[in-house]
Amino acid sequence: MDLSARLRGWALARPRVLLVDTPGATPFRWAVEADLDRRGWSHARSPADTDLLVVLGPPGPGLAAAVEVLWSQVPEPRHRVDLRRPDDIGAALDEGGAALIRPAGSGPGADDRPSPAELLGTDGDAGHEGMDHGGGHEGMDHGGGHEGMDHGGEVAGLPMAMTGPDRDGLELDVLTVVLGPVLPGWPTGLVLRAELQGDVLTSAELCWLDAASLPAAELDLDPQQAALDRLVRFLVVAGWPTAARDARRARDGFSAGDPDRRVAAQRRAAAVARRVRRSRALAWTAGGIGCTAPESGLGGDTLDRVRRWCEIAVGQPVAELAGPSLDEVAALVQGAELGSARLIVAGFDLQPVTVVPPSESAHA
Amino acid sequence: MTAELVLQVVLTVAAGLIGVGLFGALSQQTIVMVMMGLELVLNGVLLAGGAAWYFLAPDLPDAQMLVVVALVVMAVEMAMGFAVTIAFYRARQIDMIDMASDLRG
Amino acid sequence: MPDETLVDVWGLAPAVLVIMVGGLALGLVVAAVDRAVVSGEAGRAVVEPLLAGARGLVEQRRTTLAPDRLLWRIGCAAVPTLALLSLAVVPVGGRTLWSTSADLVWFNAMEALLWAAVWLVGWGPNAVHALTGGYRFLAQGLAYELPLMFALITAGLAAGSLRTTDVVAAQEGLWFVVTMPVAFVVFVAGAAAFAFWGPFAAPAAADIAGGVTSELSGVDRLLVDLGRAVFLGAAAAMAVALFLGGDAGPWLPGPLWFLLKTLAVVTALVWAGRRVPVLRPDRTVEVGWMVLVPLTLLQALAVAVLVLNGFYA
Amino acid sequence: MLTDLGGWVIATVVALGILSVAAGIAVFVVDSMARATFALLASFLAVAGVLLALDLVYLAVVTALMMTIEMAIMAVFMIMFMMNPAGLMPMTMVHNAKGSAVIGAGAFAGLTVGIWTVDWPTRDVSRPADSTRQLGEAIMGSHMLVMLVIGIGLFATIIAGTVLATARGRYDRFGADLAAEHPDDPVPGGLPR
Repeated sequence: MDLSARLRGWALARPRVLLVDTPGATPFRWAVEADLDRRGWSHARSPADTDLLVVLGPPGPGLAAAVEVLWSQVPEPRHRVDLRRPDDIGAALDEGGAALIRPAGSGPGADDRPSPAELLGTDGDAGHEGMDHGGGHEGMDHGGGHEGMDHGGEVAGLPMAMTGPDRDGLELDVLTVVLGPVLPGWPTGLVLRAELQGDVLTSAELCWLDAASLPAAELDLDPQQAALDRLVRFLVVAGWPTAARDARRARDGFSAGDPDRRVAAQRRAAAVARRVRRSRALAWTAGGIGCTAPESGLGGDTLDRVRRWCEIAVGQPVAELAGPSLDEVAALVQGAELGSARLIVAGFDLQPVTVVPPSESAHA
Repeated sequence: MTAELVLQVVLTVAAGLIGVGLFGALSQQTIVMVMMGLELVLNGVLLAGGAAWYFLAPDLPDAQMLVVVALVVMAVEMAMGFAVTIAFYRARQIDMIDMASDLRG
Repeated sequence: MPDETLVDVWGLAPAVLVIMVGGLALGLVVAAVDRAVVSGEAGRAVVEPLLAGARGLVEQRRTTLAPDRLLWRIGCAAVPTLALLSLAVVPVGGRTLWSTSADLVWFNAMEALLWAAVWLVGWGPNAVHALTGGYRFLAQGLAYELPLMFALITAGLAAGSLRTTDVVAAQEGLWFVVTMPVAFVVFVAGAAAFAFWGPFAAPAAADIAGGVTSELSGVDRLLVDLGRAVFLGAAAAMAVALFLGGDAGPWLPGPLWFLLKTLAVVTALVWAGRRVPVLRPDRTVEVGWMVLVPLTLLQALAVAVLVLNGFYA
Repeated sequence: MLTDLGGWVIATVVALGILSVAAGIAVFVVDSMARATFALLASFLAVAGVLLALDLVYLAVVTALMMTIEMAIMAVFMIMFMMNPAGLMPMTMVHNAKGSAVIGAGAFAGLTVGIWTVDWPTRDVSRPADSTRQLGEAIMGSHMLVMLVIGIGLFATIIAGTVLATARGRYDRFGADLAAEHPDDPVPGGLPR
């Protein structure tokens, strides 16, 4: 008994944390991430990977529902921390870590799993959590297309997929997936509803959860810090943990009051920006995707946009770019493979703010 | 146990594989499943070839060559089978041999 | 054949135990080096993989909707098992756990069986991201498999034997890395690819929320992560045996040299591999087919010519 | 006596043999296509195990290697083309099951009768020290013609398979007059072109 408790305490000494930030909680998230870095607690990639679920700020109804789904997918031992104010981060995380070690009751069983119908529900904001199982095999199923076969129907509560015309003329099955609202490297609340054939997105639609209650204006953030934050997220999606770590440290250094640390942060930002800008491997793997027409004012391809952030991150002046509308981004993602779609979206500066009327945002 | 008895047991297993494979190849409707039946038949050939080498003629490489040829036949059968399946499927969205019977000249 | 295997020397159970413990230690080393490079703090790097292992023991297993539980579990258990089996033909101190006349093909076969295992890990949970990861592994696998095979065969060609102890013995005069640098680099890169680690981690990348590992928790995650680390370590040890002279070296005893070289390969691999982002399979696959296959064939041709000239005799 | 197989080796061979046939039957019994594919793989691996016990190391390992890769690819095709890959909606897709069963059982019965009635020659011959070397020398020596034919056959298969499977030729990629500088591919590859 004592032994198992000790094993538990030892195993969970550095829990993996899944952060869910609400719109407008960006500086708050930075503070929490800095604290996590100090503790050496790593970020979880999926609910299955999570020990500690940390929700920052009060989520809207849609996000709250999504967080509930997500929570139901986290295996025991688990603990959920709801942080409301930035001033008690350290204590709250301490408390969360301690609560994790305490033996708790039963974990998520079959009972509290939301029904598939509920998850895939047509209710617009139901928020099918992005890393959740959306039905993989069934998606690959041939629902119809064969004479004399039973069309459609349900399997294990999930609808059968139907075939559709595809790029390679193979009539692959169409699988409807919902990516988001909580995915590594993407802004929380961003939801991509897409149809997949193989791993190619054939149709895509982007939206924000709780679109009605989003803040009216962007937060007034330090541009360097904001650019570094975008860089962090992009590098996470691109699978470059060392560079993402350096960019995150640089970003957190700028928050410090101590001038020495700010100088160090500036140096670190310059180093990581140089590394990212000059990386041939990144140019090779992330170049040539998400290309936009020059007149759209969206800044070339994904790589160009990332390099632009690198310049902002070191404090160089750059030309203003128009904030893209979600529809423009969704159009770029169509026809892309799942991985490049993730990179393309991560390459844009998407902020959860109320949509500006299109007449003003189009063509800067 | 004498060598002959072991040989007979192993060959019986090979015969079992061939029998099951034949049943599958003849009864299945989808091309991929037919291929699996054929693979099973060839699996029996592999086993019989190996047993023949060990018990009958280990001094000669011929039985080993037979196994190599059986492996190559499997690879060719797989590759061509899938290529044909893709071509069929691309042309008319079918993967069942009954539906391809109109190819009969 | 002068071969006496570890089993002959120590008996079956102790030899297997030694290889298992050695494999686990190797996996721990790989995980620790990787951790140190990724987190930038070397201090706790050794402890972290142990913590992760303990976490796998106390954590609940993940359940998903309508999983193929049987195949999922088989896949998870197969990953570390295959990694340990591939270690069976790595020669330390002139001996392998078990010696066959086709050691190199054995190593290759264990890696090929990993295809099935990883795909099953992706298929099992009935989830989009996991299955995508499984498919990515197969796509990458098809591209790296032939260059990897040619790299392995090149070493066997020069030694005139598929037995790893013979390959090590053939390097007494000159390490194979000198005459077959392409094969060496391809082999090490292939090792990173079949452990789906570093730049070739696309099957388990963050852009698909961890891919094949996205739905793993508890023991399952422990097994898969352990298997990947041991595989990477086993491949590094194999690279030492095939290209870096095995345990040849002055002054120090052979096994120690072997250990040092393996550590050096692991460190170099992790250091280099973590300097780049994950490479997307759409890009790497074309390079594998269009560049590496002909390049490794040319390498084999060059080595064959050297063999005919009696260079390795 | 021809064999130096020990008692436990014989037991293993028999057990693996039974496993291979059982897995072979499972291929056509299970609903899930993934399971059918991996049952077939289990059958192959069992046969590879028997070959290993019969001292054919190279062939055993190559069988395991090739068949694993084949089955992994087969699983992809299964899921791409079959209606019911996960077996969540059981359905039967057979025709003439009874006739096929009779033919399969008949083949088995005929072969078995032959196997158990033939008086197998029990020659006392020398066993090669290394079966792999024996095979290698045969391939490169006395049986080279077989390998040459196999090589040509495989090459023809590669070409024929590609031609059948691909939908896009060079005219689709480089335009009707093959004048395009860059191929028009849905996904650009990793090489600069």
